[in-house]
Amino acid sequence: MFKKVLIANRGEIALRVIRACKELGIKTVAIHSEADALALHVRAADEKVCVGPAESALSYRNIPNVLSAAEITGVDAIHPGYGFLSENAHFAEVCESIGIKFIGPSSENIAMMGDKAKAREIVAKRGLPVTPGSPGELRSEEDALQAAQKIGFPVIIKATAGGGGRGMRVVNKAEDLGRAFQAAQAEAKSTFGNDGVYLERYFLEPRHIEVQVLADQHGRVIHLGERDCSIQRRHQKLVEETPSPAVDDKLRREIGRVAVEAVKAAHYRNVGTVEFLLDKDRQFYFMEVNTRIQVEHPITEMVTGIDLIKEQIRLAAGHPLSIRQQDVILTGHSLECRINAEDPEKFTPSPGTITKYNPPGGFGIRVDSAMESGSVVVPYYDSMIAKLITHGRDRQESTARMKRALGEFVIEGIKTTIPLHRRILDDPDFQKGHVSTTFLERFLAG
Amino acid sequence: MFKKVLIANRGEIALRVIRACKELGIKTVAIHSEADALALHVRAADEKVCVGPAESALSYRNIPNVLSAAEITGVDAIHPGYGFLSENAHFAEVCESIGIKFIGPSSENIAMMGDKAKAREIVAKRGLPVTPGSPGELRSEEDALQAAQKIGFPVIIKATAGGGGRGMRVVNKAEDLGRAFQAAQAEAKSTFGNDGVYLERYFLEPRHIEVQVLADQHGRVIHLGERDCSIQRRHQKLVEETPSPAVDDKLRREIGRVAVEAVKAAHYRNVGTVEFLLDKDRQFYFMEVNTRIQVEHPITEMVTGIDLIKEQIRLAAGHPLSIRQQDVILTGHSLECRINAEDPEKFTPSPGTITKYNPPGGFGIRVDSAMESGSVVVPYYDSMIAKLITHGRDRQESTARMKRALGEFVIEGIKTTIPLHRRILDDPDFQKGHVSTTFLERFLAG
Amino acid sequence: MSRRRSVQTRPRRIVLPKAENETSQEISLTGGSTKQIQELIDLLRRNNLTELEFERQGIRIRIRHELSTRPLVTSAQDSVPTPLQQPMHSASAVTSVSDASTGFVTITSPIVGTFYRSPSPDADPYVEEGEFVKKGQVLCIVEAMKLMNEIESEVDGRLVKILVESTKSVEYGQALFLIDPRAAS
Amino acid sequence: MSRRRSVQTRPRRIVLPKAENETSQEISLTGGSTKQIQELIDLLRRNNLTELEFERQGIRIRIRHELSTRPLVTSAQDSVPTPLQQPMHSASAVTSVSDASTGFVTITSPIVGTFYRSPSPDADPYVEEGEFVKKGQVLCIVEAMKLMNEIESEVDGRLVKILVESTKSVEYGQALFLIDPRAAS
Repeated sequence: MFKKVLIANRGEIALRVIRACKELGIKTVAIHSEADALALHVRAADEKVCVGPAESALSYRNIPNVLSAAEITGVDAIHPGYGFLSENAHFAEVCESIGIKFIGPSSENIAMMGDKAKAREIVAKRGLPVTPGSPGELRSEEDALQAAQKIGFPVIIKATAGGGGRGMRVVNKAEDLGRAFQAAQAEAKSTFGNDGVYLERYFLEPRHIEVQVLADQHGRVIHLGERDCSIQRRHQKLVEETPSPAVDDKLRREIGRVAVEAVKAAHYRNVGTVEFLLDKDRQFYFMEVNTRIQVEHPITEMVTGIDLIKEQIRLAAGHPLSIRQQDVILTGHSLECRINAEDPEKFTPSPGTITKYNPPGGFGIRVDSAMESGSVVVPYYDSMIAKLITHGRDRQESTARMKRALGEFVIEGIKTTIPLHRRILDDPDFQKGHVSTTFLERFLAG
Repeated sequence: MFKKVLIANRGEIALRVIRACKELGIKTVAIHSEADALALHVRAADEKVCVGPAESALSYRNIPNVLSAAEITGVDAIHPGYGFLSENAHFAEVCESIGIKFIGPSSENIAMMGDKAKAREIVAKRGLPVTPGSPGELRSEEDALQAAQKIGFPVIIKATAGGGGRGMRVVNKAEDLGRAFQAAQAEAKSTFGNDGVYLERYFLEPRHIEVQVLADQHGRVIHLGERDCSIQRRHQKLVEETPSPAVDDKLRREIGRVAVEAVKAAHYRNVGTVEFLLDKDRQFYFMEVNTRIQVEHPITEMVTGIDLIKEQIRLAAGHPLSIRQQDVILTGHSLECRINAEDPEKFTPSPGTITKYNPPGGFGIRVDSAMESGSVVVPYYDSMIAKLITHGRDRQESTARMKRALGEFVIEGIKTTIPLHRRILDDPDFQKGHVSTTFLERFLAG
Repeated sequence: MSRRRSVQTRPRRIVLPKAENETSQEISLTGGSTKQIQELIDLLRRNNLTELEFERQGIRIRIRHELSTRPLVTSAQDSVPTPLQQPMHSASAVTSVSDASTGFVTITSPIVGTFYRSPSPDADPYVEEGEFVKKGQVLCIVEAMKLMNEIESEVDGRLVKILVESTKSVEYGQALFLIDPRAAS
Repeated sequence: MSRRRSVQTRPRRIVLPKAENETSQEISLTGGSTKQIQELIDLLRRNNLTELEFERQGIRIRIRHELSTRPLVTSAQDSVPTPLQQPMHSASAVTSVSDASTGFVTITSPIVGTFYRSPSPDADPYVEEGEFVKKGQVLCIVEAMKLMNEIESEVDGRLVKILVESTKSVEYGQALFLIDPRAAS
């Protein structure tokens, strides 16, 4: 096992990793920017190194300074957390080359999964379901029609160079395809200077379902069930839960099997998350593999009892998986609300000093946060300041607990998304488990 | 189900009950003394009633004022917590007579179990093991010798009127009995003015093992495994854990069966705890039944996932047990440290203002407390200010988590037992699970 | 429990010394007007401040909002204030300042129960505002557990104010009456 | 990464204005003596206070112990201070007061690495205390990732103090040298 680990991150995830290391008897080194000199993750670690000014490109993302910090403190491994350098294949590669273990998958794994098209290709080759789409760029209306008829309507036309909704057209039937194709091409041309477009199956109200996987150095892979992360705002997850109200035991086994096969196909190691899209007909499609620990990993920990960070560290140290698939028992239901330092209606950031911070407590409550009364939420980084996680015997109980805990949570001095979460929990559709990735948009409009 | 419940208690247990009520959608009424007007349990409740001055005899134990508070707020039930009126059969009886449900066993149950001799008699009659002892007062040395030979050495001679160790003599062999009997009689006479003495089996380094039971109105009884509460100082528990390192599956089934039979014999209802003494030879003996929710109930909740307060409320409302014995699955290991506002070496109370209160967080950590920064620990009541509870896959993990969490827990402005707990956790005997009711005495002396 | 005349637990008196240089209802800031201090507290709360300090004509008032929700009001003359050592019930002490300035005696409820101004629904009230009362005179009944507890006056004086409506519930220590002992007939 | 002469990230200068009415090492309270303020801080800490205020001869010093562990030192003139809006690095500003009084320039490390005073183990140090240095002159090397980074002086002046021992590790922003720019030869 490692003797000393450097945590190349900040905030709650840095503290989360430090806590796991302490429980494993591993010494820790925190890095920090000048803006975080007094942060809790810095005070919680055994050693600390300032690696640069507030801007993350010059500090937390500054590979030379982070690696120098690792060298001068003599650590044998680096935990990257999420964000920052966690999915940087080059960083993982340099770590490997200087003999410092990168706690995560190999740099090859990261590079391969970072190329989304390549990842889909590998998975599709294995005969696993990926989102149906045209093989490549469409050259003509004829091409588009053939592809659409093969995929089935509705379809969405997207610009290959696209993004942000520009150049996109949803087409419900064959008659409308020609006009939409031309319009999308024209818009792509005028917006991106490139009229390349392609087709994909268009899903109505899909769910975002992801499966947590663990893989050891010996090629053994297990999964820890799914997480339903459908409640998103602009692709930012806000509320996550497990089990998903839309996944029954049979579907869980199927989707779990596909997730395990997908990472096996990629010779993937360490922890990872396989993302799927689940449509209204309960068909699921592979989207991508996240090669880091996820923000929402705690809900999986709550229902499995497995400490994912410790498992990640053990796997990185070369230990074999300590659990077999049949030992994974999902108990109860867990919910996570991300508390952001944001205006709960306008979503504008709300940095500042937290004048009062009283987290909720009691049975079934977990708070992952690096905040305390007097903490300063600096404006340079992610706005998430706390994760409130509940566990209950069933969805009803964990939801009731979440409502109770949100009511107890006192954060003064800044604005947070707590009021938004309270409103979401009161929503009848949410209570019935009727959510999709379009839920929040409708909810906020309504 | 009840619509509104009055919580006839204060501090962490009052907040614990309020939290359970909130999750069940039940309105709450807090009572408080003048000293607790600003306490967290008061602010957390929907309504509050001041029931008297600081002295608990005039406020929290003031039956007329507590019942008047229940009447003017129109509650349909009272939760007594632990301590105060929780084991007061008269209070339970008055509640019953005025049609307010007492959330606990019947007044008859409380009265019967409050008479320890009677409780042992009922249990012994059923053929269950109780601590072996002379049937009554010993009239002569001859009597004593007969009883001792029947029970087996070593024995302890105790004054019937006794207490505080006076008049007690441990006897290891028959030859020493005569002199010890006379000495004990003489000491009993001079100390208590009554030379009555009796004999009991003397246990070397026994463990305090208790079994949580649940009983519904239909006579169904289940148990939720044991708690090992051997680490005590002057009969005050300090650290509790479940499962006990001394109890294996077979012993757990046996002791659980005896606990269930004991409460069935007494026609006991609601939640209760059956206390046993476990000797070095793994023989266990019934001691008594506690007719209230226990301070250490959270560790049972952690390993079973069952919310005992909610279950207690449901049972009091006449609901049948929601769990069968075979549905009770014990997962992992849980540990509780009681954090008292005391000098960790001299055990003198340390009331005052908590200038800074930062509870630990993260996976497997639970804090039950009604404190926050700025809270005042008043000198009128129990010194316990927080219960720190951890859960892990095994004893090693929950213990490592406890060490980590104790290190994170910041309570400034008063002294607490946190340093003592950190020392206990570092003790090699504790780490091996080699503890008994004499552990702490030796530990503090050493 | 027997019918009692508020003997077992005596009504609590709150008598605070009269401020010196008062001349009207609208007390000047130097006299420690709660109204003006309350305005400062509101200002502090509205702006979510930890502290607010006000200085005029040699008087300085500092208000600190501690971690608990209660505001601590200090009109400090000391050079080294130690706000942590404030008495626990500073908030209630602040709400009693107006009593202090008037010198009224507050009669509080010694028990929890229901307040009745008359011995029975069709009887006359024991007392009315403006009347003079004698020490030991019954002022009201507080019903608790079906028992009627008569609450007596602690002092001779004029009944200035009845603070609770008949049939309303009262808690321990709740103020029931204001009596002006200086107006004793 | 290429061999660099501390160009990519420039050493940070901390130059604070010299206090005006200073006459000796032992500064009077009116001049803002850190020693006497430190005594007040110690008093605050010993007594576990949130706040300590001291007023004398028209000078008022208030020290508040915020929830985080750093003490904020304010010598306030405003009537309504809002301590929440203190700059984040007030603590470091306080520790730099002595620099302010001396007017020295601090040369800090622009990178994380290992500090070397000489280009190789058997070579002479680049500079010694007391020597005069020129702007742009190499003062030391900070090794990071097997690369030697030469750190140059930002100013002309006399090297007053070398703050780090050779072969010790340094973090970003760590003070390496004190230079007195007034002593430029």
